[in-house]
Amino acid sequence: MTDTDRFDGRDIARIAVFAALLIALSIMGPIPGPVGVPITAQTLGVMLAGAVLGWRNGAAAVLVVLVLAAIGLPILSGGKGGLGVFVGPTAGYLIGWVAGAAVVGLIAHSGRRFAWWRVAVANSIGGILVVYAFGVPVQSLVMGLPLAETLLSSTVFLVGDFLKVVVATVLTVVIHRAYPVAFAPRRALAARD
Amino acid sequence: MPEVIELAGVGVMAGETPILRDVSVRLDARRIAVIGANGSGKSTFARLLNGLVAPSAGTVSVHGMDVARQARQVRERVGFVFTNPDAQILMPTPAEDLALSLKGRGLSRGQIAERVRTELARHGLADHADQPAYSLSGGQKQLLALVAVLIREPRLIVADEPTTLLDLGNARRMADLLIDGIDAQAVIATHDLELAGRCDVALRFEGGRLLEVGEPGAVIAHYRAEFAAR
Amino acid sequence: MPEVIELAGVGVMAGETPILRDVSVRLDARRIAVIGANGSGKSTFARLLNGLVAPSAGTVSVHGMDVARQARQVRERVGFVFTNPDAQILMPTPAEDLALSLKGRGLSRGQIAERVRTELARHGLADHADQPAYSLSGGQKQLLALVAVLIREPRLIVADEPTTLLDLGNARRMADLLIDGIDAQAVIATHDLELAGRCDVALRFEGGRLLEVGEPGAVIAHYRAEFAAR
Amino acid sequence: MISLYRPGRSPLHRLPAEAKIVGMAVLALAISLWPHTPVTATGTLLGVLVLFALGGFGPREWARQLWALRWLVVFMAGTQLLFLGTEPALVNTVRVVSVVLLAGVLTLTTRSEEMLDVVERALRPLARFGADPWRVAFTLSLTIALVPVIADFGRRVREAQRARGVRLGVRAVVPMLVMSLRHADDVADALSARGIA
Ligand SMILES: Nc1ncnc2c1ncn2[C@@H]1O[C@H](COP(=O)(O)OP(=O)(O)OP(=O)(O)O)[C@@H](O)[C@H]1O
Ligand SMILES: Nc1ncnc2c1ncn2[C@@H]1O[C@H](COP(=O)(O)OP(=O)(O)OP(=O)(O)O)[C@@H](O)[C@H]1O
Ligand SMILES: O=C(O)CCCC[C@@H]1SC[C@@H]2NC(=O)N[C@@H]21
Ligand SMILES: [Mg+2]
Ligand SMILES: [Mg+2]
Repeated sequence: MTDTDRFDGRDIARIAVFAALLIALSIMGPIPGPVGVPITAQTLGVMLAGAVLGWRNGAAAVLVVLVLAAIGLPILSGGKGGLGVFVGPTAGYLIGWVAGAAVVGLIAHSGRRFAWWRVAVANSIGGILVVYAFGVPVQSLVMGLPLAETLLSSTVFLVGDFLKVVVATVLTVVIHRAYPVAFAPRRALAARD
Repeated sequence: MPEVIELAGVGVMAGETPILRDVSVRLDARRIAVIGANGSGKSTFARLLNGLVAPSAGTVSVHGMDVARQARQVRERVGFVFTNPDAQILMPTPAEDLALSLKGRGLSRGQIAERVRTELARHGLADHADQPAYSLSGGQKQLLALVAVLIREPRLIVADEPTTLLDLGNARRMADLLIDGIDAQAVIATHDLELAGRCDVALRFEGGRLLEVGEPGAVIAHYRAEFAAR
Repeated sequence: MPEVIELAGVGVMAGETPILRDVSVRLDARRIAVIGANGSGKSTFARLLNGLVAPSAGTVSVHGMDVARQARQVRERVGFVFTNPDAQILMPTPAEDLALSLKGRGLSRGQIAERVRTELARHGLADHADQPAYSLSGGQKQLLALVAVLIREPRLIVADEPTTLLDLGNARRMADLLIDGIDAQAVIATHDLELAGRCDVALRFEGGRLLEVGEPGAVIAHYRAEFAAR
Repeated sequence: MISLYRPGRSPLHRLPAEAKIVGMAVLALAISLWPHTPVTATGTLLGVLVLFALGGFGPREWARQLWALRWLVVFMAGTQLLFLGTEPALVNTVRVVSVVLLAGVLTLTTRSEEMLDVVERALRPLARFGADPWRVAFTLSLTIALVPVIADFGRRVREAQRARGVRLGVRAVVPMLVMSLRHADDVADALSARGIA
């Protein structure tokens, strides 16, 4: 492994800060959203992590949250935590969050320039498609319910998830204006000092 | 309405521990300094004045309005400046941040934009109107935070350590603005004894109690003496 | 090794803009103050001394070691204290945070725990060893951050505005510790002119240039005069 | 940070974490793969409750844990009744609830610090592939140390909204995120100044 492949101090700091942010948002409780739908930090945070931090650090931040939940901290929505959530029907979604954040990051940061539509595509594919690609099969397996029916039953989340794509995209665009430094590629950052 | 701040038997609890005890005072001076050690209760006192902290005992009234019962009107009338401008600047750019302050006042977009430009220009921030706020210097941020409060034309400004992060020049400029540049009444909690000395009256807190109210020179001298004695 | 800090023709760029220009100085005093306006280059100068910022021109040597080429050894020898202790306290509790500083020194767990208790006790933090660090007071946090640096026994301490958030008493205590309580050489960038006045030598920066090096009383007087003139 | 761990001195509390994890995995697998009837499924649930008792947790805790799973139960039972019929619905729901509760026993009886050590030990074999177990463990504890700091940013943004008389809604995440990311840069400096990473 070359030196730049390692997570350096800047990566560690960003991963930890973003993971702490996801935890803080989930502890602070759902954010009241438009049309009265509360927005849980869950998939919204996954999308933001990938879109802001990029695929590596974004996925790592989400992974850190899951590991901390696994060791017994009540940091998932509704104060859930412990190993129980990793053997329940939603376990696949949790794994999907990590992959989802990575895919969001890959797509959102793929262009030469930042573009809102790319973030929207990234959030839809990474934040919904990928998450469900992991979540639905595992749910089907755990519940002993055929895939098609499982898919049908999980559509109850879909409206909320699309809403989150919109919110996450808007937030990412505003954050990009407010603090473009965050989106700079690693090499550019290293060159800064 | 008379511009009087009045606290009667005010206590504040944080859970089980009292952090402010039995504070009673009537203030009609224009420039009011609040001094005291770390943790003495300065910020808590300041935050009482616009209802960010609620008293567990007693009453707080500002310009004739009860802070607890007339929270809305009090907020309209009282502007608050925090120590750390990063927490107070809520929008990506200075222009947007000032526009935010003018929302919900029945102004048209054009009127808001107009007003924002005027205020930015008046405080020497015109060149930075659309630059990301994070990239302003410390002094500029502190100034922007204050302007975002002033633009709502409050009748009382409460500032919690407004000069801590500033150099001699910027601190002087901020102090000049707070002491001589604004029309409203001002309460300034600060460790900057030079700034405190320029006020009309000073309050000294210690361990959650209001120890002394009086002419700033004398109050500051007592405060210094206490530390020299240790 | 002689305890000398030496900069020769040092320049620092942030992208295209120079933020430090042609700084050359040789410092062998024990207590070195760095003063100047916001944005004058104080922090940048301080950060050069342990390689947090790399010069784009010239060389920086600390106690005979080149900061760029011997980065590791320099980091071992130079302790850095930031303004904001929250960013510097890296573990959930004071005891863990100090233990972190002792990592990788070939000490056993027991030895580390022993040493941590001693240091916490020495600085009056023994009662807070296992309390969440975020719940410490501002002064205690600042102190903990400094102890976490001192425990590594650096030969040079660089402190960037170590007293900004502190009251008269805590600031005095921190200043006493930095000026009289430690054995290592110290560089202190600060707006606190009382603290600067207690040093052996002062550097004054302006607009990225080193304007003056000399006896603190004189340097501070010039700095004040400059603002009075405006 | 508050953990879901409940202090105690039961045999389950004293068992090393690794043993509990392996035991739980084996049991969970067995429960999941066994072709259950309503009777065996109910038996399994009772068995798990006995484990709770072994950890020193009585009916109060059973109730609390089951209450936490109420949405899971409603969701599972609902969809299964709809698609599969009564008996599979009962069997599957009870089975899944049993496994989740089983994992819950482990969480209740094992300190987070101990679990953290397990994570670090489990990563050691991966050191050859460039993973640094210490760095991983450090990142985890750094995150724990940062949660109150970041939560405080949230509190300050909320207060600023109140003081300024404005409401940002979800947009409040933006200033909080900007402060957090800037804080990350300060933490990175501290990491490097303290010779840690
Ligand atoms: N929400 C809270 N929960 C618990 N304790 C609190 C809370 N808010 C303030 N305190 C405590 O109340 C005391 C007074 O705090 P306050 O912030 O008013 O002091 P201050 O004079 O502004 O200090 P500083 O100079 O450090 O800003 C402190 O001991 C502080 O720790
Ligand atoms: N990474 C960077 N990118 C761009 N500009 C920078 C960077 N770091 C510092 N600067 C600029 O360089 C100048 C010097 O900054 P520095 O932090 O050294 O000043 P300072 O004297 O410490 O100021 P203060 O008293 O406000 O702490 C400032 O104008 C600052 O905006
Ligand atoms: O907390 C858990 O136990 C995991 C919940 C999984 C939630 C999934 S992720 C995709 C879908 N969208 C949501 O908002 N929730 C579900
Ligand atoms: Mg205060
Ligand atoms: Mg500085």
